[in-house]
Amino acid sequence: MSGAVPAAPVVFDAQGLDALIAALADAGREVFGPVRRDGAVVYEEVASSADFPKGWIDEQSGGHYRLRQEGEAYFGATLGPQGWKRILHPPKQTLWRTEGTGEETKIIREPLDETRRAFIGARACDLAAIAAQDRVLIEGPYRDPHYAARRANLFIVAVNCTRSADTCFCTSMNTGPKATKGYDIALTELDGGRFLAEAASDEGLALLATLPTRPATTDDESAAEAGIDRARDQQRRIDTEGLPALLKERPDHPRWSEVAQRCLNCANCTMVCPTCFCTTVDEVTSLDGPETERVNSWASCFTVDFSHVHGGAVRPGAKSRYRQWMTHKLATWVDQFGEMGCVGCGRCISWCPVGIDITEEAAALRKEGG
Amino acid sequence: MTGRPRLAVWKFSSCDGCQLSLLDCEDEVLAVANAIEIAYFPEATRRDDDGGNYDISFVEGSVTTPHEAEAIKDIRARSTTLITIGACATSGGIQALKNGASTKDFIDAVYAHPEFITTLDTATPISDHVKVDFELRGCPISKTHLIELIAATLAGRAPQTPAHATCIECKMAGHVCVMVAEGKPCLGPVTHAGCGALCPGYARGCYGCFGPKETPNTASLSARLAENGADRRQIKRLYATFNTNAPAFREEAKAHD
Amino acid sequence: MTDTTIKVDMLARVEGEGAFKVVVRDGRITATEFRIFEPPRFFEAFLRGRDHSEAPDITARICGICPVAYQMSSVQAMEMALGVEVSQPIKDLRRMLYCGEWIESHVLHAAMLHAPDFLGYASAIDMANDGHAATVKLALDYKKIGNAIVTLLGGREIHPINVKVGGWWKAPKKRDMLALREELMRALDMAEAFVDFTASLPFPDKERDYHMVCIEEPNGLYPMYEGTRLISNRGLDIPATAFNDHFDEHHVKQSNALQGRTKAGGAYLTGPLPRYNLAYEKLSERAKAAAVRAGLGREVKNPYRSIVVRAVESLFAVEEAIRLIEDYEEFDPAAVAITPRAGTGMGASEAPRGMLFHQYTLEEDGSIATAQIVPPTAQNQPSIEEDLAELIADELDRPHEEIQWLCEQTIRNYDPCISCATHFLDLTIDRA
Amino acid sequence: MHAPDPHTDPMVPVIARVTGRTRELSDVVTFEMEVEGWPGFAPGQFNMLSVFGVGEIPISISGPVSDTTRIIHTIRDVGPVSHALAALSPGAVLGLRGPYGAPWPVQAARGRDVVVIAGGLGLAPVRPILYELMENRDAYGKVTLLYGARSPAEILFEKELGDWRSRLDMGVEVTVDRATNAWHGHVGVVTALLRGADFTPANTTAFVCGPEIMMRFGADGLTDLGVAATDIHLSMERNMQCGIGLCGHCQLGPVFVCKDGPVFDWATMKPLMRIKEL
Ligand SMILES: Cc1cc2nc3c(=O)[nH]c(=O)nc-3n(C[C@H](O)[C@H](O)[C@H](O)COP(=O)(O)OP(=O)(O)OC[C@H]3O[C@@H](n4cnc5c(N)ncnc54)[C@H](O)[C@@H]3O)c2cc1C
Ligand code: SF4
Ligand code: SF4
Ligand code: SF4
Repeated sequence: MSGAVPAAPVVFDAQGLDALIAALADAGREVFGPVRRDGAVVYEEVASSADFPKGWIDEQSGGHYRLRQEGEAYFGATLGPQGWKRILHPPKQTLWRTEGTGEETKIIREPLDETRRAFIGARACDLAAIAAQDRVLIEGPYRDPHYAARRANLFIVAVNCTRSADTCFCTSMNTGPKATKGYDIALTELDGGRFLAEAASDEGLALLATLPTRPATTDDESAAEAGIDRARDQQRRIDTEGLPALLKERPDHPRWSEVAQRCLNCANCTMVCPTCFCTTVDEVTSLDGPETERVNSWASCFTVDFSHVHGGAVRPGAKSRYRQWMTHKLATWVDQFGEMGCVGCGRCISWCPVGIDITEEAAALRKEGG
Repeated sequence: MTGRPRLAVWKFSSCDGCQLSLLDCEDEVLAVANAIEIAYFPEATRRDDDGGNYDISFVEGSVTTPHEAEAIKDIRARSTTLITIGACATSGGIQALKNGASTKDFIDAVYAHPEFITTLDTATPISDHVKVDFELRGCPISKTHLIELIAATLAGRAPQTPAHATCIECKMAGHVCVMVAEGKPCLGPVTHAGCGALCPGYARGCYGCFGPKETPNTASLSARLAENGADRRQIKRLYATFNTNAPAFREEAKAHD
Repeated sequence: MTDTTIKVDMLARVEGEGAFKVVVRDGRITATEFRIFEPPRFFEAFLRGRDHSEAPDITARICGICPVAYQMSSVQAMEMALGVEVSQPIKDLRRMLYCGEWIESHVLHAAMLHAPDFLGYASAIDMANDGHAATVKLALDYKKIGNAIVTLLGGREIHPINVKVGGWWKAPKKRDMLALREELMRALDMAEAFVDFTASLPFPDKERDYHMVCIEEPNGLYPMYEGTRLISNRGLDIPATAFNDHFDEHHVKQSNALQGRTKAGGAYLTGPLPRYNLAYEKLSERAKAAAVRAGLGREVKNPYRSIVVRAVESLFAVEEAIRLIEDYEEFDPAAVAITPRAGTGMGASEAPRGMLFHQYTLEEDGSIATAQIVPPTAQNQPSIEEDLAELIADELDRPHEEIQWLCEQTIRNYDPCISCATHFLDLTIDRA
Repeated sequence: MHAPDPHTDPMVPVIARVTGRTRELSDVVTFEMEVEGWPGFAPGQFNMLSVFGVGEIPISISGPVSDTTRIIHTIRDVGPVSHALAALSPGAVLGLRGPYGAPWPVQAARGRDVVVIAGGLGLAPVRPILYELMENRDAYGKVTLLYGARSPAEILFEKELGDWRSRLDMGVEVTVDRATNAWHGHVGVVTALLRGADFTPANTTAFVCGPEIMMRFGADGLTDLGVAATDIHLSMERNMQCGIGLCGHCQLGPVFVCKDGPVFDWATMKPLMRIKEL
């Protein structure tokens, strides 16, 4: 994704979409996009536009997610349970293994995954989340080379949202619903299975040029903007003004205890959160040889083990674990990385089995009372 | 432990499934037999208990008879490390459903000559009777855990059998949450990880084989199950199954009597 | 050796805890006793009041080695009680799941638990360490295929989670089935080799004239999943629902265990021998050929050769699973809808070690009013005792240790699954 | 053996070799080890040490900065990894990543009085400070070491403490929580020794290391005497899986203990340490 490439938007139809997938595949990329599985939209490999959940939309609220048939759109369903994190920062990553024993021990680093991939259908909040993980895993003093390798080989076709779920609040977080950076091509779905496409990288531009397109008209462009505006209007809001300072100043607000009564400390919110990056390193040994392996796995600040030090956990209580999560997302992330760790995707709201709602909790914590 | 540690496998009231897991490790069982001396394992070998000491004892099953209550003490005395395997041994197992019920009624229901039955009124975990060094959860245990436990014990590290929620495994496996996406009751949020979130992967809710997780918030989950349409009896049954005697589940079931 | 008692207090290499005693007076066997001291676990009692939908998961816990059998008999009984008919694809998958259990359980028993008897080892591990490593390795690899079937369809090898009253929770993906087919194709050679291995064992030359009982399937298939009728080599031919009219569970004073007998009081045999003898024609050609090569006649009355029959049945199960995969198409929904109602239902299927009968009555709300579970080992118990009396009678001048081992081997012919002590009695009172 | 190459694959350790081992206490061992291409370290930094097959943990470097070849660690056997480490003998190999973390700002204290307060094993991470002070004694003002151990039997580096105590240019006081009959020294918490110590608060830099509660009392005591919060430095301990800011475990509110610390000043820590279970 080099250089901003100002180029006039073009329009293509479903055939163009298939041509796009084919062109990406021809370029040696594994192409991922939304598909319908087990009652939800998940990001998996796609072969053609027929794999997309055309005509399905999602209904989301606290602890609730349903797909139903409505309309004709390919990208009518907004966000699935898990973001692109699964692919870029997978649940398990081998780091290295040993060979031989004693003096002869050799450390073999795990080869980097340099598969060329393309994502089709990343939303603006997804792009913001990827950027947030970049900041942690690539742009810090040390980088995660596995993540960096996957990232370096990634091509992103973003899709601007023309409808929002009830749980979306990207507008409040300034991350969407329109993609503004971090993509190669951005699509906006228009009526009748047509797409307005804009390239933002040389590779994206070159690719668009190979597709059967026509230049976009002003009507196309205003229809696209209208769709995005509609999505913006459908959203809930969270008031972020002064929120970081406020959260940090109120570690003993009674609301934390109240939410701890409801929170299952099941960690779903951190698992589905597209910016949560935490991992634990585990040792894997075999029974019949000296070889050992170090494997990194997703971890969550909702577990007791997460804060284990000799003598016990730092955060044994459910209250302090919920507080860590929410404060990290909305407050301390700013100290650490200069922006909030929440992109407003709302996944933590939908996929919390008991429907705990970060926007509602933030609002409650604003109220004095503790 | 000098040389290969000596292993004994003991059975109390149970279905045999957990010790069978050892034989189900087709790829590893011979390696296990090389790494440790399988000194007593009546399910697999005719070799008698020699009355000596064992470095590691795996204990399957719960204590349900006066004889078992005595036997476990002797086993403890002869074992350096005593590890319970499975829900029966760690929480009492399904047979603990008789706890609280009238054993006499149960006997009458099943047997023609109740007077011949010698049994305790309860099925209790091994840890109610003797000190247990490590507990492996599950009904049945996961064979990956079993191998991990043996490998970790041999390597001198703590086995990785985290006590967090099944939901973590569920999300790591990429399953779609059946509770959120389908409204099915799922015990995953209060259940100890270990199975790899099998049930949600098969489109059903977790039924709690691995027993309560660390700091389980069963009350909050029950409230949600009720909102989703489960009645008190269903909720009670959910908790009162394979780990019915695990305190957190027992209390929650009782709250729905 | 005139007066002696051969006694084994802890019978090894069986599932669960059993013991036996043979009393010899004046050179004659005067009493035999096969006892099961597996503590009672009261399944039939605590099933009462549970929901019908819980039966497959709960009854699976009766036995860790044949949980599928419990699930299969219980879902059929429940579906009958609820008046639902499941589709053929649902039944086919259940049969395939059963194939997995047969392979895994038969091979485990034959190779790991029973073969050491024939070869004079304490365990399969000793066998492996003493020149039989290749055979044990073969058996483990082969058994793993059985487990792979159960794992794909059921979720895990022990206490599978995918079986549901009305069908399945989730039907497998065709591509996963096809991948499994590849493994099964590779297993065919192992299956053949395993038959040949069992055939190579030295067999005591003994036969008995058993009353052999097994289920009959409605569609001409080898007896396994769907027992609509019960048949025997002595002319029994009844609907499975009439089980309780023809069989009883006696409470015999001497042994103090519930024992399955015919109403006339006779012992009967269930398991591989009856299935083979009564349904030989329904085996695949390849399985029949393997049986011939293994020296099995059209009729097998030597109980020690049950180990060969198990190997033949396992080969059959591999082929059967392949056939079922080839016929498989994904289906959705994976289960038929259930409306609770009062009713009574029975289910009979063939666990690897014999016929397993379930009967339930349900209340209006679909909860269980009564449960009856008759496991194969309960049914075979009288037969086991008769075997001990008859098959050992002319071996009494052999050394004690040899007789004892022969007795154990004889009991292990049955692959008795003692943990299924749904209602075996504790026999401590009999020790006097 | 290859030189640490932190930017290409910072989670992959290099092979280190144990060259020396000294038993300090019944459960504490000091190791010397070497690594090819060791870049040296600053006082207060730590390494991630790996025992193959067991695991990896953070351990502070307890040797002198001036020793550029030997890497010295003092380890208490408390759990699986530290136990396996403590069992290593000379010749053994282990994995090493580091050095990591923000150091004690010792050099910045030149020209000032220095107070070092350590509790228990906390003496190990501050030992590099003491070496620096001794080696460049003239560069500093008055130097005070206050050390507390649970009992006389648990006094770490006893011989060195004796040597330092016999120097005239340094005040060394040792206290124990529980005395034995043979003990004639101070009894009680280490912070109580502050009152008798000789330093000019306004011109003092303090380094504090030990259990969290002791550090809190120590820092409060120093503040009460007039030492500025920005001149009091503590070394924090949190769970660390990576040591380099990627794993998230060591967060303490807004900071990562591994990369922003482990050494922090009291101005930063005071508001954070006030919060329960942060
Ligand atoms: C910056 C820093 C410097 C340290 N310096 C020293 C030192 O010089 N000497 C010394 O003896 N100890 C030191 N420790 C503490 C030491 O790291 C722990 O005692 C050690 O991690 C315990 O691991 P274990 O496996 O032996 O035991 P357990 O307590 O059973 O720990 C199990 C696992 O939890 C994690 N863990 C537990 N405690 C900690 C911890 N405090 N920090 C990070 N991870 C932890 C590790 O992954 C460990 O393997 C230091 C800790 C930190 C953070
Ligand atoms: S919220 Fe928790 S899991 Fe997520 S990044 Fe922060 S500390 Fe890690
Ligand atoms: S907020 Fe919800 S999803 Fe997150 S840990 Fe609590 S209950 Fe689980
Ligand atoms: S399906 Fe169950 S285990 Fe999985 S995330 Fe949902 S509640 Fe948790």
